[in-house]
Amino acid sequence: MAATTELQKVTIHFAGDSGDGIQLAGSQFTNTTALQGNNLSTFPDFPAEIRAPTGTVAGVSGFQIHFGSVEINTPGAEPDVLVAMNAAAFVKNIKNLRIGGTLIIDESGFDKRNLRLAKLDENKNPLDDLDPNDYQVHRIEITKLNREAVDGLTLSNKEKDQSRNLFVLGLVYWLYHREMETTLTFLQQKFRSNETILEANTRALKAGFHFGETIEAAKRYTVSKADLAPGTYRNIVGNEALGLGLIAAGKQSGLDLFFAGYPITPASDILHFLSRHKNFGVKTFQAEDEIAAITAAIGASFGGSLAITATSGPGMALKGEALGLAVMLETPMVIVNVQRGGPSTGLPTKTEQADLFQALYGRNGEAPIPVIAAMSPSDCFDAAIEACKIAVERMTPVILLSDGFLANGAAPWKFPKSASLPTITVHKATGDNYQPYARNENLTRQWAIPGEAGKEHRVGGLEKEDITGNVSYSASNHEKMVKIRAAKVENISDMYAPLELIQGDTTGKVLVVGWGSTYGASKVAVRWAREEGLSVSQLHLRHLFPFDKELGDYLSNFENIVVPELNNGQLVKILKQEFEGNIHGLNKIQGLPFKAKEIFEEIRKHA
Amino acid sequence: MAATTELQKVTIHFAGDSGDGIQLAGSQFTNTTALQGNNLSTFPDFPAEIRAPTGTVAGVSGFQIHFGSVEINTPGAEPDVLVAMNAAAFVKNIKNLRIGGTLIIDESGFDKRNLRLAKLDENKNPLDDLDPNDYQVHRIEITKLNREAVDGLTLSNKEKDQSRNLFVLGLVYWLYHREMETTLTFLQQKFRSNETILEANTRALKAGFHFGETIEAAKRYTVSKADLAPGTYRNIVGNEALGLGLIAAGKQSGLDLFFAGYPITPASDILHFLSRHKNFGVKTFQAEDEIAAITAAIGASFGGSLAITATSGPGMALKGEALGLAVMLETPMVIVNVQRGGPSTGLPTKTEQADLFQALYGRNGEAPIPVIAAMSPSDCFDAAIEACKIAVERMTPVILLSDGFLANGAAPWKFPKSASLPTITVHKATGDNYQPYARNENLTRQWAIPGEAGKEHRVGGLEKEDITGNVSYSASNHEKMVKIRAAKVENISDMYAPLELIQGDTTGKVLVVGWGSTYGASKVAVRWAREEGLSVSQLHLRHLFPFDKELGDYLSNFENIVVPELNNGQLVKILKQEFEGNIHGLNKIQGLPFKAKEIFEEIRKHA
Amino acid sequence: MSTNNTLTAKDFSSDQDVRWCPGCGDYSILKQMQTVLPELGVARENLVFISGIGCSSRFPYYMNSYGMHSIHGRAPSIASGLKAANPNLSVWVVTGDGDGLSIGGNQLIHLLRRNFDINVLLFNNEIYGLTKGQYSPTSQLGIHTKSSPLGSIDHPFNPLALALGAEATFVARSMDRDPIHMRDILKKAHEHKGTSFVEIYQNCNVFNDGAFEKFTDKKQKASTTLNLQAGEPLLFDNGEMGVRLNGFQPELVKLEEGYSINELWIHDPTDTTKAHLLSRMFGDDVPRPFGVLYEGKRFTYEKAMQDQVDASIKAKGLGDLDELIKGKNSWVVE
Amino acid sequence: MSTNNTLTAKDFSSDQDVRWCPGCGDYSILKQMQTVLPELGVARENLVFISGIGCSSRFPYYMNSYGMHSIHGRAPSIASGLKAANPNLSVWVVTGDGDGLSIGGNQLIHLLRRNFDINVLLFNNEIYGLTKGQYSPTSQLGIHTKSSPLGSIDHPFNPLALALGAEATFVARSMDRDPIHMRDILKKAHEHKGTSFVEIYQNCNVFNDGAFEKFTDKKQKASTTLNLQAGEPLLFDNGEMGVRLNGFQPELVKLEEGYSINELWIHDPTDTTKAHLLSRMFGDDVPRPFGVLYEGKRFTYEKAMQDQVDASIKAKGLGDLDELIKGKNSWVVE
Ligand SMILES: Cc1ncc(C[n+]2csc(CCOP(=O)(O)OP(=O)(O)O)c2C)c(N)n1
Ligand SMILES: Cc1ncc(C[n+]2csc(CCOP(=O)(O)OP(=O)(O)O)c2C)c(N)n1
Ligand code: SF4
Ligand code: SF4
Ligand SMILES: [Mg+2]
Ligand SMILES: [Mg+2]
Repeated sequence: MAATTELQKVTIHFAGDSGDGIQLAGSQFTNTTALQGNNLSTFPDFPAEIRAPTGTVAGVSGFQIHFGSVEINTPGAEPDVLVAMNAAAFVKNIKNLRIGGTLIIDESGFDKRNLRLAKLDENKNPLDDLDPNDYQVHRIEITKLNREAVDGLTLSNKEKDQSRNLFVLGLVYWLYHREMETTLTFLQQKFRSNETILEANTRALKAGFHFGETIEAAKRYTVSKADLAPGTYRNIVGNEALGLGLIAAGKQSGLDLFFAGYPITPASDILHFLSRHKNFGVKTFQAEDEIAAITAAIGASFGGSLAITATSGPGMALKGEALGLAVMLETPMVIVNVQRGGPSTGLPTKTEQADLFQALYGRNGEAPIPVIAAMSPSDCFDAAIEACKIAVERMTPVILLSDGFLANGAAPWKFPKSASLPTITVHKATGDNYQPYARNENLTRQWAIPGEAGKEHRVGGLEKEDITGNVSYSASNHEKMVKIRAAKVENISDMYAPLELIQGDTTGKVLVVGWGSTYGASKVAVRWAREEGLSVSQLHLRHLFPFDKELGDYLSNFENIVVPELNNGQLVKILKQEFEGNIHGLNKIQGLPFKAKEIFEEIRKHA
Repeated sequence: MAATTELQKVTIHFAGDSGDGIQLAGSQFTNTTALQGNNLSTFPDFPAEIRAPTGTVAGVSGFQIHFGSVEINTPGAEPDVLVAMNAAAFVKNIKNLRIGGTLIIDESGFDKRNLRLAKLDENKNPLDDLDPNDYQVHRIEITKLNREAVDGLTLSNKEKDQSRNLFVLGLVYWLYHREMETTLTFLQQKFRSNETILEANTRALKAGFHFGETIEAAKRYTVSKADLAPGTYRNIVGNEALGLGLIAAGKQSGLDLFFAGYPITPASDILHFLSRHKNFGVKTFQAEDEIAAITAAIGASFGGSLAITATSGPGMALKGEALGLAVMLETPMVIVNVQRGGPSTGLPTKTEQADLFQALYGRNGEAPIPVIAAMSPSDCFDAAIEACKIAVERMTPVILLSDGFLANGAAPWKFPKSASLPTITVHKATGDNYQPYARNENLTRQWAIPGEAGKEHRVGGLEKEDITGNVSYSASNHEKMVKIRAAKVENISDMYAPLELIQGDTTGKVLVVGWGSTYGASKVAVRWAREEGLSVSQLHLRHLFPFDKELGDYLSNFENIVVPELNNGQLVKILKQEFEGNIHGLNKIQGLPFKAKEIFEEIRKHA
Repeated sequence: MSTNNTLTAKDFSSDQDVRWCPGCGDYSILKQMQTVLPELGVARENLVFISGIGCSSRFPYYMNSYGMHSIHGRAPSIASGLKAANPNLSVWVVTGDGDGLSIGGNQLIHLLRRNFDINVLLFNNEIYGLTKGQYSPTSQLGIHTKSSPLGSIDHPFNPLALALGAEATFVARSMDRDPIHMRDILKKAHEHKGTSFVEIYQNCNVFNDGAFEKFTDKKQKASTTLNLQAGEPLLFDNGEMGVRLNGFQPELVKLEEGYSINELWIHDPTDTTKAHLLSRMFGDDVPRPFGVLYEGKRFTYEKAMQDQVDASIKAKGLGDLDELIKGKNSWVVE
Repeated sequence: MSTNNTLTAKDFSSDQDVRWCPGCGDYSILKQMQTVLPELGVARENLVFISGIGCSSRFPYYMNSYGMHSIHGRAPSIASGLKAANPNLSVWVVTGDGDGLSIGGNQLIHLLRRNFDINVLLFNNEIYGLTKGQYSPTSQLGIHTKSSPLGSIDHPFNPLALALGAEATFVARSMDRDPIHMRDILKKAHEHKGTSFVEIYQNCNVFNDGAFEKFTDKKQKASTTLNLQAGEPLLFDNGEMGVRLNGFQPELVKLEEGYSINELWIHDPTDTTKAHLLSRMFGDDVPRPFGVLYEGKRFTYEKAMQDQVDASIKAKGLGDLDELIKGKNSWVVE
């Protein structure tokens, strides 16, 4: 029997054809691992096509998980284990596999046809060229073995092969001492209406697991429970956390949640999630386009709901005009942009942070809208609540930025009790002589909702007179209103919790300032740098507009500011508008998240 | 007989109900004055309603003209003459009239009803309160006199009164020694199908003119011909100049002009103008919305036309997504934004410069598009040609910014001969092995147009592979393409004429850096400041993105940079992204152009 | 301070100055709306007017109710969101031929398909008024306007045919110059449960004067218009002429020439095919039908939406936030 | 290097790998298009495919012609601009039920109204394929999808009825599983001068498998589909059943029960009312019509546009730029 080695952390990359069920295997491994108490972070990466051409590199679907007993902030850089179901998956990923790592191969994915499709010489199996000292290679006839495992079931070969992912999952479970329980339960749920398929998948999983015993693997590994803070945990992906946050905000504000969206990758899952939870009083509206979605939300907001719309970059571009209306109406709503690779249709299934400029400036006239960003899958929950809180308490549209990496990435989440969530106070109109554009001390106007007698009033997109809200073409009133709207949004920074460093001292050589999904990679990079003794600190911005009041002070205490972004330099430009100092952009525009190493190296340059 | 005084320059403000024909009187005065050889600048200012409520301040339509024998760069600040056809027009404008100025009043516009509508005490004629030392007041029964003038024609009183504007125009013509010829010819054209109306208007004009003799005006004035550079001149408004520039660019490039637009104030006149000139091979397409307009233009561009679309802020907001596609396609087109007061519907008939951010950033992803701005009505012609030249020669969409002030403002124009216009070279695909995304030294790709055999190819909004243009999801290719697109646009500054100061030395205390329609007011302000001996220079940016290469050098040679803008501070922020120094914004957000004095005072603060 | 049932037209008039050109057909529509409202029994606080942009779209400012003058073409979606949020409101969309059929075409057809209980009043003046006179998607072919100096080459929409094609459940036509007719139609639109699409011919006396004179002019009206009444024969020309169906072909017949009233087409607004035929009576050779062309029954969207919420609560119980946050697979670290 | 007339289907196939799911109905449509093209006599360089976004919209990549895979819903406008710029091109729009009827509804109806000579192929799979399975504006009421887990409450469009309501001059329906029929319709669409609107039932075997099985399944097909041929009686069920008109009401009759073929409805695609009736044969109780439901004649937009340019040149002479710049009122300063 193989000996078991204890590891602190492991990165596994599952890769195969998009039809191979890689995402399912990955997410099952994730759930099981989470339940076994490890810390983890994942990164699913799949083609834009529903079924990209079989066997080609373009058709490879990947799922990477990084898990451990220690803190885990990124999905890992160089995998320790690569599972490659065919030649294309091998070609695409082998360069990343750590030297000394484990390679698990389905031999049947390396026949002539597969080699050709992967644009390799069909007469030369690249596996034969691997230096046995480089990797631990398991070349397994998975397809064949799996067919044997499900033998006797009345299934076509094609159907039989569809359970191969479970076979390989079983094997990896065995290798890393995972329990099969969670997945078995999951399969029972999923295939409850088809016993044969259920049986096939169950058998495949178990066969893979037991096959572990037979392979010449020298070792098995185990990864102890992470030393997580005490509490109750669950595993969560960003889009689900975001949806949960919206439902929570509905509850906290006492408002009905109204969500309008038009499907778009990678935002659609928010719509899907909410549409499954109507018993929370949630109404979901699949609109005919993004313009209809945001304007339906405006209507619902006018009608007194907590109104939300979610989209991605191209859809956001269509919402610009309506955002201007929301600014004029000063009505609460949240607009979520789950960013993806642009410009235009771009790289629809890849991640990017290139819509910050659009969020800040993508509409006509002076139309300030608060912009906040989530920084991890579970943070999508908090960010959603904060966005709603700002929107409702300050009567304004709020833009919430997420991205493809957060949307689909998973991490354990020490979730809160609902009793501990922030309260959200609705600014309802009171008193007799309602003036729609009268304001309180922080410049917020009162919300009078159709159905309330005596508060009938008209709003609209033309400039409006201060206090009364009547249409006004007065020159001085216009300037006044532009300034009031700007000041009102500026004031929102009053609501923020104090800005705090993530790591390091308040003064030093380098400050890494990130936003959004770069959080994890920055955290690791800064930790490494500090472990090397470099004078580095980390700040991470939830609030892109308006900035935290303390931001300037922080920046002024460092010699160099490094701003990692998955774009061509956007926050870095915005910072330069307002602050002095040596502000350096670190930019990656590859549709992929940062590796900690990339940030670490940039830190080195400036420390 | 009244004595004649020679003046260097005069500002006249015509004001009345929007139904009073003020715009017609103003533009007639302008044309006549232009033909008499004066320099001039105009500013029409009218309500958003087609016919705003009669007699109210909101319903006042105004037209201001500043003309002289000296250089004229703005429509003037405090008028020397105010023509007020009713009480509301008086109330709205009297505060601007220069002390010592002339006030021409239609008495019948000050009856109880009119006083009430102007929100005045109906029992107190404000004219009675005027200090006779303040102004030269002509209280005239214009309505009555005019009815007498047209007596005998078979017209209703309402119809008769519709010629009052000609009466008052005649009077002002007399006062300023203008010839009636141009207007008489114009009337003959306009009313050729209705002799009675023609007769009424002709009589009214003449009656007004002759009435001049009878009033107790102590003086008449004359304004000599301006000392303009030799050449042939005409009078032009910005939108017409822009349309002319587009037609000229079509000719210079040898491409058919295709214009698609959806009507919107203040851009519609470009569509109107072009639709009248189909004999230039121009095709105009009134689309169902702005998205259809820009995408039709994209289609026409793909089809080999010089494709243009024009709109204003809210329409521009709708074009964001398609702009991204144009960036990906790298296809030539020009998108004109004639800016107006925002946000949202805002102040549709007022001017503003608040869409600069939107032009630069209003779309998803990294989508750089060159942005240029026109700075005077006649400069709209040159700016349009330059926009087309950049678009065609560098295969890129180009955004051209104008604004409501330029669009409707008039000025004399020493127009060029077509032979002297810039050439525009089309980058047609040549050779056999066409690669849609192969590039020349300045990174421009070749244009292969449907109909050319052997160059069939597919383009689209997904990221494309370098050179081949095939769809590519490759990480490194994406980064490469984002950088190539950025570099390609950066390169465009190679095409610019050297950036030159408008006035002043290359080093000093204050540099005024403007863009767009603030040109004239800045010019006057800097001239005044220099006359006072202040160390001030003026730079004016045609190119907002990419900037002129020399810009940084200019900025670094001044202690203070003052940036006047009709917005809440946009160029000023962009400058700070790239340049150091004491950069100060001077912002006016009133839907009105700057007065030279406002800029002058800001200069003083920093000089 | 809830409004009671003794309201008058004046109670629905806001304090804002009405800013249409003198003589504009919009005045009459406003007046009829204000006049008919007291009869409808809608409390002022439950009444909402949503409009887009255009002369017509200024309508909400003049109504003493809740209202929104929104952006160009999107009133149908705003109204949908509003109605979804609060099904108890009486929601009216006011739009123009440009606002509703040009830029807002998509929003309009999807509203009709979904059948929210919203009343859409499309003021058709066959021109863009607010932008000063360009042709619209309903303008006559060949019309000379600012943007079509050589004549429009755009084949116009037939708004009612489009609405029927888009699954509308209530389709009617009225005109600014016939107050009694308009009040009747407004009332019927209000009563219909589902989206009511009402096209109102409205004269823009500044940019397209007389576009509908043929139908509104006292002298011509009798012979150019067909007043539809459910269950009644199609008569015009003061009862002297009638419409009969010859197979599919509407045929104009003179009653005195021996045709009996019994042979005439009896108006049945629930018949989709006949509604189609009526919508296509659109040429110069036939009288133009006014009234309710079609009224069908279909569930309203807001109700189906609310029903799913209610059913879901019934089936799963009112959502427990803590349970939801916890999910199905959680674990405890101690 | 102009292409000649001896092209084959293969010449229209590009070098790009086709990226639809195995079994997707899109393959068949692609194949029929490539097969029929050589017969149409369009040179490859004059052929352009414009699409929006969706699985279906990847079509242009696979055609060896000019092509654009544009943005969601806007292919009709892009094609309009292209056709206006060069009326000699053969322009095809490929769109989906989401692309063409959801986000792109406005662009589509305005294209139909204007009647550019463009062929629109709407691949209707009653689902959003590319975004992985949400219901679309043509999905069946009650369908359970990712975004409608409790069943869709959206009353769907009837695409052909909508097209007719939007003034389409050519309206047809075909299906992915009937190559011969599809080729015939593609040819007819090409031949029609004006906008040809072709709805093609297309199976999405991943997210909405079997949506049209009823019509494509060999066994059921005969009784569920009605193959329209101009001038021919409406027969189905292998000629055993026919459709006759009882007034307005299409009535299904068994021929052997004494109904003669002469009593049947003879298909006349130029009859707008009958086209309307055919478009409304949409329920489960009647066979679904396939073929050209309607073909009418109207001038094309691009021709009218070009005519105005030509007429203007004829009337005023080819524009003289210097004259235009000079304007009517200029003066000389010396
Ligand atoms: C996005 C956008 N595009 C264009 C406009 C300009 N615009 C305002 S109203 C209008 C058309 C109005 O026509 P219609 O709806 O028929 O209303 P009417 O004025 O005739 O009542 C247009 C094009 C706008 N306000 N917003
Ligand atoms: C502006 C915008 N919104 C949303 C999307 C996402 N999206 C891509 S295709 C699609 C729908 C596709 O449905 P359909 O047109 O029926 O094509 P199919 O995939 O079914 O062939 C959607 C919503 C997008 N690409 N762009
Ligand atoms: S322009 Fe026409 S539609 Fe608009 S207010 Fe005037 S008359 Fe009415
Ligand atoms: S998802 Fe459906 S429509 Fe899209 S390629 Fe696959 S089978 Fe075809
Ligand atoms: Mg109109
Ligand atoms: Mg589809």
